[in-house]
Amino acid sequence: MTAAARPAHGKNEPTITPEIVRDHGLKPEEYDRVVQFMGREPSMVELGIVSVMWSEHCSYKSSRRWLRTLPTKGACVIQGPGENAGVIDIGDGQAAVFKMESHNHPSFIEPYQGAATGVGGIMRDVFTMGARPVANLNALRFGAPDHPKTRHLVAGVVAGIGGYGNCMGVPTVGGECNFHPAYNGNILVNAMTVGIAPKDRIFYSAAAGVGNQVVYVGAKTGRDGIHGATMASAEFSDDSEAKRPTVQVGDPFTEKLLLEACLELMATDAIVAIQDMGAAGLTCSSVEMADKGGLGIELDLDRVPVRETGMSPYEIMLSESQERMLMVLKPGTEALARRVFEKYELDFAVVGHLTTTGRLVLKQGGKVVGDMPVKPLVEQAPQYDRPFVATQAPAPLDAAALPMPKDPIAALKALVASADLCSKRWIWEQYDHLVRGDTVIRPGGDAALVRVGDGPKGLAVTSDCTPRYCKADPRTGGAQAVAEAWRNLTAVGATPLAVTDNLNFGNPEKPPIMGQLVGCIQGMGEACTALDFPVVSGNVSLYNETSGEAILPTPVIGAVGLIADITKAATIAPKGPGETLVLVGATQGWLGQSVYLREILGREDGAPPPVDLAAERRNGDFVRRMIASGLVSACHDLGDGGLLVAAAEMALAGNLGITLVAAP
Amino acid sequence: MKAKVHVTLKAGVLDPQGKAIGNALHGLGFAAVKDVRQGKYIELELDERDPLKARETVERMCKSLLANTVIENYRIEVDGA
Amino acid sequence: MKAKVHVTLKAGVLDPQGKAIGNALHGLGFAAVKDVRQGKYIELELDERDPLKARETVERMCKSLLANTVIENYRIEVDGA
Amino acid sequence: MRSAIVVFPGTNRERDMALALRRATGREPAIVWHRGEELPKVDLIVLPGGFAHGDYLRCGAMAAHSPIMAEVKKRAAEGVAVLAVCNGFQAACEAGMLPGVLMANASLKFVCRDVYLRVERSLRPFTGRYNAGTVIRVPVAHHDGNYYADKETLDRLEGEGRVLFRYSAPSGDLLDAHNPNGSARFIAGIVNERGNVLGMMPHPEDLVDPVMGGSDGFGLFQGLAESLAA
Repeated sequence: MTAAARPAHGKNEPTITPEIVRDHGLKPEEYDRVVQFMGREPSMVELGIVSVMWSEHCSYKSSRRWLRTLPTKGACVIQGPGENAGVIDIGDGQAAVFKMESHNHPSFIEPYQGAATGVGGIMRDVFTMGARPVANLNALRFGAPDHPKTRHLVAGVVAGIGGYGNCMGVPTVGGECNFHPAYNGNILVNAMTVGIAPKDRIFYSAAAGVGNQVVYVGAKTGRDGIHGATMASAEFSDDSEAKRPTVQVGDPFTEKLLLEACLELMATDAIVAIQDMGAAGLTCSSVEMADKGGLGIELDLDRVPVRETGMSPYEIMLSESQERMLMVLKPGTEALARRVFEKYELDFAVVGHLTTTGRLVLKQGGKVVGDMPVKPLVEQAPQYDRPFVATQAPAPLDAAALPMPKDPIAALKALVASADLCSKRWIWEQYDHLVRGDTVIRPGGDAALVRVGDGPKGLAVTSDCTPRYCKADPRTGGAQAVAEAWRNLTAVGATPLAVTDNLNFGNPEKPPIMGQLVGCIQGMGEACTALDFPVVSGNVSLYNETSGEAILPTPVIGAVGLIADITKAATIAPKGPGETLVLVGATQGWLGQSVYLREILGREDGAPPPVDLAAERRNGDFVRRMIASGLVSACHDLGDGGLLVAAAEMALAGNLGITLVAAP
Repeated sequence: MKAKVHVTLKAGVLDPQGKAIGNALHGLGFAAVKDVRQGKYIELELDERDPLKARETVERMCKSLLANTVIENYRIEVDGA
Repeated sequence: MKAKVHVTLKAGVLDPQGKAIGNALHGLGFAAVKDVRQGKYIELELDERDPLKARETVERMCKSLLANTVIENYRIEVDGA
Repeated sequence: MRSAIVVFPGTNRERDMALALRRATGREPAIVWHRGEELPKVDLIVLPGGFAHGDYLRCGAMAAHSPIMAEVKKRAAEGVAVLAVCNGFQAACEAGMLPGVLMANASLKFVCRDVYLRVERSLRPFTGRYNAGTVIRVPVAHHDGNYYADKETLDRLEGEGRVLFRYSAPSGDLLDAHNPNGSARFIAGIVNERGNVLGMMPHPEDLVDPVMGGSDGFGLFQGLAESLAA
């Protein structure tokens, strides 16, 4: 490591002060490690690059140590965590590609654009791997319905998800939405996309071929979305802070063109590697591509299509403008690729090439403005083994000690009118859930079902989590989220295959919050292992906390299953009078942490219901066999609100009455 | 009393509509077009005679509904104030 | 050369946006609102120095794209013309 | 019957339309990009659903100026049948092929659900397979489906029997609760003077298969296949 001189830098580059280092989210000892592997003080753009690569979002530094404990292998798994999305085999030479991501903080600041760009980002993660997106889901958590901001946030988030997803022509077919005061200051907007790709044409991000051209495609780069660490860089550009809106604005029209252009080019074999520019845009994509390929990469920032003048290296490398991708092309295919992108009127610019140096070299105005080793950016990313305090699960509640409701039907009415259990038709009718003409089971059921190609196969998709269980007992809550997703796929007759997840938690630097994260991951791991339900991708969102008040621990599970014949699928609607209702599984009258306890008795105590994974599997396999045999007219998973609410939901769906007979 | 409000995107904020309109105009042969920005123009009829009070009311309307102050600026014109 | 275009709905033409905004404002307690009309405000940057030529070009843009002359009026402002 | 589906940048329902046409005709419709591609000789041209040009400025405004639209208007003037659905209907109005305008839904919200349509007239090649007065169930999926035209135009449309579909209750009654977007006189679909261009907001192509929830929309495609069989 030669101690290279600090490269020429921006116009008025300050010396790096401890405040600037702290503003970039780096601890003093971490900064020392940077100086060590650089062999000198970093320039501002180099510091910015490290800060983003070592951020929680890119490096998973607080959670990686525990994420490794999750099962990621399985018969159907083609690609587990580590790429843009997970890939599983669904037979007939096809693969399902899916992932979930969160845009929680931006959505609180600007709900429409925050949610819209969240949907746009997750779709890029899927089609960057060569998959045509076929279904979108979203898991939303808002504050109390009567909180002053809630109405505005719900309206903006739902309109943003619809505005982006509908324009892209990808049906939004499922998800969840619930409300709790713990989310008053921190809403959760988790978006999931499922795509389908030919099994032998999956595209990865590992760069290959020294000298190959690195190509930038999609929208132009602006100053939007550069993270809080921009204060230090404000002195660089001669414009004031107002010039740098931290909110990214999505352009679904450009992304629709980007989707079609990428899939059209992917039908040829021009592409060696491709990665979407998500968090930290050009930085993450170029570094990860080079690292995975074991190569270096040289970028000429003057050739990056920009939509503003005088952008500094820092701003170009850290900008999070939307709808952009980075590709490595095979030699001689540039003209073909350029023609495809010009057909769709998209920017196409060769911005650099691959080298053997294993270094990221940035040039601007002919001068080197950044020169750093790639490997340490990825391998020396900090990894914390944060101290944690396990949550003490409360004692189980004695149901007999609770007052019997005077009028169970009145209680039922209160439950189905509650914000969490009421019909969410008012939300999903704002989403186009029919585009592509493949939607077999529409929103509102246990799982959505989307036909694959011309059928008869179908993909079942769902997203599940019961945050109040996770707060009371993280381990049980984590297991329950996986079990319920597994059960919901089974309820439509599908065979569960694999899951993605979105782990939303408070500040991991607080041991009790870290204890929630550890507990939930352990519970998830046990359930995924017991149910042969591997985790193939996911996202972690931490620091969801305002003035010390953290959200409920919310490990959302996004699950995908397969059904061989969509005409044999089950829905929650009984088909006619005279049908017999059969309850599968033991009923223990468990009321701890129940919606009944909260909505009717105003209490949130007691242990959550235990999860018996062996019984879950046994009952699920039985129900699936019954559905496949054609004996079953309707099937519904019992969740929030238990038997009474589930029966009511079936009756409403079938426009029929239901008589429940208590055991003698 | 009539009030007029212009709501426009803040500088630096991406304007997808403006970009698409610009491309379409070029497609129609209007080569002279260098940049297009699209905003909202709202005309309000108010049951209010005092121009200053009217301006103050419209200011509150802009902050609470008419403009998304995170990414938009607004400009108010009231006859006589 | 900067040109500004206001595109507004002709009198009597249905204005769903304006009506909905009016209802929302009433919902927020702005009782003084009697009528709301929402139109488009488009700012164009033109590579053209002659104001008269600029206005003539923008006129053609409005007729061919920026306004649907069946239901909309347009008003052009060009510095110096 | 040979058909062609026009694809603008931002169109996203050409696949649904192709599925329905393939089911009804057994032939693969041509998919034609809006610029630089030849519109083949066909019996039916379809302007499908989507968000052409992102629906920016006005829905269909920029699509109406696409290079291919001049040829589509020429063919329509020569009598070739044109089916313009949702975004296609908006573009047809902007291009002057059909009267009136599609404004923002009265709710200002996107709406995607099944609606009921009363067939006002059995008119070949479009509604030949339906009897007047029949009520069919098809989905809508749009943000700007609020049909508007001045009184004279509406009166002429009705007088000349050019309103083919109205939003109605399952019973066929015209009730506001069953008007998904506030369209004038519950209008959901109209034809031009010559009767060879149909513009409609609902998506019959999304309910042509019982497995997908219903097939009331299939009659439109069967009617087209029969009337336009080359």
